[in-house]
Amino acid sequence: MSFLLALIVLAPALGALVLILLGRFLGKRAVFWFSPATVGISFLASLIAFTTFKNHPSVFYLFPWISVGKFHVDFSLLWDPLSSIMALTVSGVSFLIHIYSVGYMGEDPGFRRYFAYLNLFTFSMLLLVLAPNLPMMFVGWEGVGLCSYLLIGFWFDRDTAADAGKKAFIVNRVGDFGFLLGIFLLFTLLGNLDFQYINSRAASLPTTAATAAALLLFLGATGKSAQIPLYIWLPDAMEGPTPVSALIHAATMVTAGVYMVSRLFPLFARSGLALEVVAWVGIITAALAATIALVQNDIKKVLAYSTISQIGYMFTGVGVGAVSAGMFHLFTHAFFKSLLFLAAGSVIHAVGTQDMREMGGLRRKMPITFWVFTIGALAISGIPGFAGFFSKDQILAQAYLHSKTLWTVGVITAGLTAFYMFRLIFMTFYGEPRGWKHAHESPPVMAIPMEILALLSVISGWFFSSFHQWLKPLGYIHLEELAHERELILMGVSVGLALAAIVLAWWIYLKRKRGLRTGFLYTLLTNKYYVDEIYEALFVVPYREGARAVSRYFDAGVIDRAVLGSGKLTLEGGRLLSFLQTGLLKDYALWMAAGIVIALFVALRGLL
Amino acid sequence: MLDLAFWLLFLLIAAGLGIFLFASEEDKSVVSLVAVFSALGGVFALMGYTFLGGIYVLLYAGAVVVAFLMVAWLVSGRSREGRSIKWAFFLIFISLGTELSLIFLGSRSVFRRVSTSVSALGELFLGKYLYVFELTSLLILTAVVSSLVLMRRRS
Amino acid sequence: MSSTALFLLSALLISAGIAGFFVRKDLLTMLLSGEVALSGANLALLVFATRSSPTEAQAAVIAILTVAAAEVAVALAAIAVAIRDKGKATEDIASEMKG
Amino acid sequence: MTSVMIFLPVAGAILLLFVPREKTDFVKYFALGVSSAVFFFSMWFFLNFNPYYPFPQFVERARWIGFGLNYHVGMDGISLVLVVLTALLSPLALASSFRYIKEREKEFYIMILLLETGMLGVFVAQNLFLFYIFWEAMLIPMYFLIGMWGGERRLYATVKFVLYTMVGSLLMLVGIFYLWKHSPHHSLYFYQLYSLSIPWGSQILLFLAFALAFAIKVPLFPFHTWLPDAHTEAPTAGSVLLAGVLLKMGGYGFLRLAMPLFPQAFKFFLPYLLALAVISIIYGAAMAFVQEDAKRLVAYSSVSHLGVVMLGIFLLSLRSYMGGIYQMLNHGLSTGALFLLIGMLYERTHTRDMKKLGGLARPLPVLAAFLMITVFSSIGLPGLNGFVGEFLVFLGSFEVNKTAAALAALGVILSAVYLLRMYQRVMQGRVKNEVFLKLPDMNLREVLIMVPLVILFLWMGLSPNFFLKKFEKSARLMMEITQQKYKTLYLFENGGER
Repeated sequence: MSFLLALIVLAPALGALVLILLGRFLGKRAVFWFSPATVGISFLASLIAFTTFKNHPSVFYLFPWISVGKFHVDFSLLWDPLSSIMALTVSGVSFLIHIYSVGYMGEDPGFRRYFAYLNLFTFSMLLLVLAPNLPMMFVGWEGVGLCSYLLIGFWFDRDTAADAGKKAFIVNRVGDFGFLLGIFLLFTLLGNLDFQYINSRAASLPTTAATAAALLLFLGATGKSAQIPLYIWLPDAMEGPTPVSALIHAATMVTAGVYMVSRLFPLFARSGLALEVVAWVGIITAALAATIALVQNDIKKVLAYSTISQIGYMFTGVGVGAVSAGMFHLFTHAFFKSLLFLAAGSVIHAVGTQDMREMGGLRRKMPITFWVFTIGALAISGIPGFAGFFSKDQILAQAYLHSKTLWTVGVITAGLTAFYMFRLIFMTFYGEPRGWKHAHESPPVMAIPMEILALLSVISGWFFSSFHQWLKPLGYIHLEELAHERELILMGVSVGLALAAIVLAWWIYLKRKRGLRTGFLYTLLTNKYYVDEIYEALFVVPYREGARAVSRYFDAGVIDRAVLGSGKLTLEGGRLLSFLQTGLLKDYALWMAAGIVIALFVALRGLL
Repeated sequence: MLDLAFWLLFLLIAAGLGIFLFASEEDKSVVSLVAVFSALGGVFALMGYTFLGGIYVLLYAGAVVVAFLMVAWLVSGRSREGRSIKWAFFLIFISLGTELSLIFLGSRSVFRRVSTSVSALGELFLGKYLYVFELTSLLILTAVVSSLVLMRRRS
Repeated sequence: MSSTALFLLSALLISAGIAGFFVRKDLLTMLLSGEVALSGANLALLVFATRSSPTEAQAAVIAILTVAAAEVAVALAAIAVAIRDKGKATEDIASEMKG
Repeated sequence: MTSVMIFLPVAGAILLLFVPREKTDFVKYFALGVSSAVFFFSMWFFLNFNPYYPFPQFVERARWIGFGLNYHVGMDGISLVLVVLTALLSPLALASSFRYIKEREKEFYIMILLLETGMLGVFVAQNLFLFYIFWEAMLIPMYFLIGMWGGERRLYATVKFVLYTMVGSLLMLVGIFYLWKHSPHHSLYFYQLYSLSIPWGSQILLFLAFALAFAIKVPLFPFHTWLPDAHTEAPTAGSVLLAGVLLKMGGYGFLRLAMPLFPQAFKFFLPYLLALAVISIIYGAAMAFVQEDAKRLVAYSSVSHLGVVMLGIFLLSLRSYMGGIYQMLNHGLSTGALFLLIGMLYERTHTRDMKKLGGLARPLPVLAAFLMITVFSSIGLPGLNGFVGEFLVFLGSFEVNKTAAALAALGVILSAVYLLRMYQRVMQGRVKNEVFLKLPDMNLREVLIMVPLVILFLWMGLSPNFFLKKFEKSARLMMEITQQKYKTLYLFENGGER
């Protein structure tokens, strides 16, 4: 069994290694076949493990890593309901996206490098998901951060892409700073960093310590899952190739934060405050991101803000105690959001631009992409029958039980989600063509993965109850009961809002042909509440200018001058004493006479 | 009688030094030293070191001062006739006279406070202090040679 | 003619010699003042030795005199050179050693 | 055997004297041979080292000048790993300058070999006098290396470097005299001196003297201004050895001498030292962020990384102490690699000003890949060596002093900021100067230099226990001595000498 698990993780790693070292000698065909195959193997292995392996949870030891005194960390893999679900989703989606990338990145000269990084990413994500303790998870955590840096900045000769990659890594690093401090605090508190040990001992921790540790870890989660305050890097991350956005910035990496919180749920539960923070940060991020998405004109930016918003939902789900609801939304979101990105990718691939104002009327030219995109949009808007409906409503129901305001914000955001999704559809697929000359449907190698994902985003919604049962053995999985008719009312409200939003979008963007253009609200939203500018002014500029000033005035000015000054001191001292050397004999005789007199005086002082 | 002579000489030395220090021309101050040294020779004689007294007068008052006088005139660049020459000779004559008379008195054991004999001195120099004697002679030789070398016109 | 009087005379001679060295500007008299101070020292030497070993004191004084004579010889040569090269023999002719 | 290893380079240098100047190739490969021989020697020691015996091993003693000033060398765990680091970096630095140094090659390689002896000597010396001799002797070749083969302002830089270090070590010499006078029958053997009880007053002064000498070498915050100048002007090999080994001597000096010899004074000055270490981390990172010259940037990054090392060593928790030592090795490798790469870059573009460089990943993909791996190792990416060291240091220091650890951990962010910015400005974006597009990528020799380093990055990142176990016992002993656990050490040690 441990061989199977090792295979899940190491297959993509081997793929990445081979591509990096021997990439030059592999032909295009070989790479296109080899790289998806490795991820395929890992998907099959996790499928087999998922079906055959029953006695959860169990840790499989591979080899020792660090051991200093009582601090031991080993390379081992944990297989339990939570990690099995994640492993399956990650490897599955990654496999589909690898196939899609064959079509999308086929002509790009750097395709070997691209597939190597994609494999490396899958390896790091699987490592993160299957890690049995916090340091191992941190290895995967930073590994995915590295791969997102490499892939965002893939077309490095474009300055915007290089900046975006650097920004992503640094913002993630800020999050990881919190994550690290959380790990250290937990180590000093408990002495051992295994998840099972932490969860079992969480109850005995003092509340303040538990809250501090939980909040620090949550800072790391906000960095990786792009929540307030560290979400600014995700919109810029759209500089990377679209399949990368689909895989990393929709399905897998950004969900790592949710997975970590659900993995350490007992610790968060122990400090009630931390859970509240998680819930509220989640819902506020969801609302904020949804509002921004309303006015974005870049198709990928819309989807990026939508991802931030949906992850906010997941955090809300976990925050109100419904871990299974949160995780289920993560599960379904992985499918329909990656579908939306891939469809957007095929549109961009066909039309060559990402700006929706230059699209329109693509329905006839790209029927498959259109239908697949619509399914995804329906799923995300929470229309009954599609996956989003089941998972989002479950979260809203649990949120309602937790606090009314949470629910109201959630429902409104759901409405906004429906609005901006269908605004996107109407602007790209309906109306008359604007700006693009010719468009062609994507080749099968891109179309098939989209169709599979479309299928999944429909049927995956129906398995919530079995999903819930599957997670039960974790112990901290429970759902409050809601009176049946109350549940129906809530459902009715949210579906009604969604439909109303769709109609509104239809009326604005198809009937009147032009949306909101001016006004204070519009400028505020298009500039993303000026958050980037605020961060720049608050952190980046003072740090850079301060460092430059210190470097010029303090480092060179004070310290260096002090050092050189001591050198000059001796020179000046020497010059000072040289006035004694007048060159006149008489003066020298005078010093001598004076010396004699003093000596005599000192000698005779005893006698007198 | 002895003290009177001593204080007389003391005054003479003091005057001489006074002139030496504050004379406006160099040769005046140099000449005044003749008096000082010969008076000092007298004092030695009074103390009983008649031989030394004699040497002092001959060496200093005679050779050294005169040599300096000559260089002094060399410095001032013109031979000095006129009043100062006569004045100088007069002074030299006076000091020599007093000195010689004192030596005669000294030798006649009137003031014999210290019994010294020149022969004992000689034995000392050629006996115990032979090295000193040879060394000083060597020193004088080098001094003469070096002053000759110094004075050689640079080629 | 007590010994203290002689010491007084010796002290007078030495201080006059040193004073002379600083007061007079021309090298000649500075050198002579050196001689005066030296003879003051000789006098003191003799006075000290009157009781113990007069003849040795005389020998010592004579040795000192020879050294003084040598010194005068070299000094005069130096002054002559100074006169010939620098034109004058005052104490400020050479200040190359200025720092 | 230890003495043979130390003096092999000197012997090589002397033999080189007889080789005629024109035969540069012979000179180069001979020097490389000698240096590699030293490396294999150190490998032999590394494998035959008994990790469970904390006291110095491979000890060799001899009467030299008597009165306690005798020749006494030996290696415990900590010295061993540092010796291996030196023995590894020297041949690499040597090989990297084959094409870099064009005039007076013979003297250059002789200087490198002499420097290697000096460096090795410092780590193996067990007698304080011998330590001081190697400590000073190592300055001379460094002076010539920077002075003769450096950049434009090399004289200014080298004189400043030597004088700065000299001032510090002279104070230390005074300290050594005091210790000599007060040590029983004038023995200057380290473990004998550790059991010496020194009155409080003089202990404070002595600690200050020693601490200053080592703080300059580390360099800790206020004493660092010589480092950027020395690095910008030094030739590649000089920079690699200066950053890779010489800076470790400061840390080594602290943990071997300043702290155990004067434990009370060390406890008294601990808060100030911690403050300096934390400031160094943040200050170094901030300064590195605004540098225009790549080498100055790496120099300031060394200030920051060594701040982490010193934080670990000062806090005396087992994890942070061993993490500090491990981070010394990591810093030696990753900064050495950075300097090697910048040197190779300089050989091609003849400029280090980042404003002129850009988009070089297109013409130089292999060099870009190596630079990326090195940048991520020095940022402390998990899986590579930097992470293990930094993680242990921060973990350990968090147990002892939370605020210092939290502030120091900020360095994690700042190091990513300036290193990625450097990578972006050099490698990514558009090529600013068309000539650069036709630059030749790394040749076999250069790749062979970088490969061992990258292998070590991964090896030390993935299985650190292999290295940690070697110096764990010795580190524990040094910590216990610094915390005054043993009273009379000499008797205890004498029995177990091999």
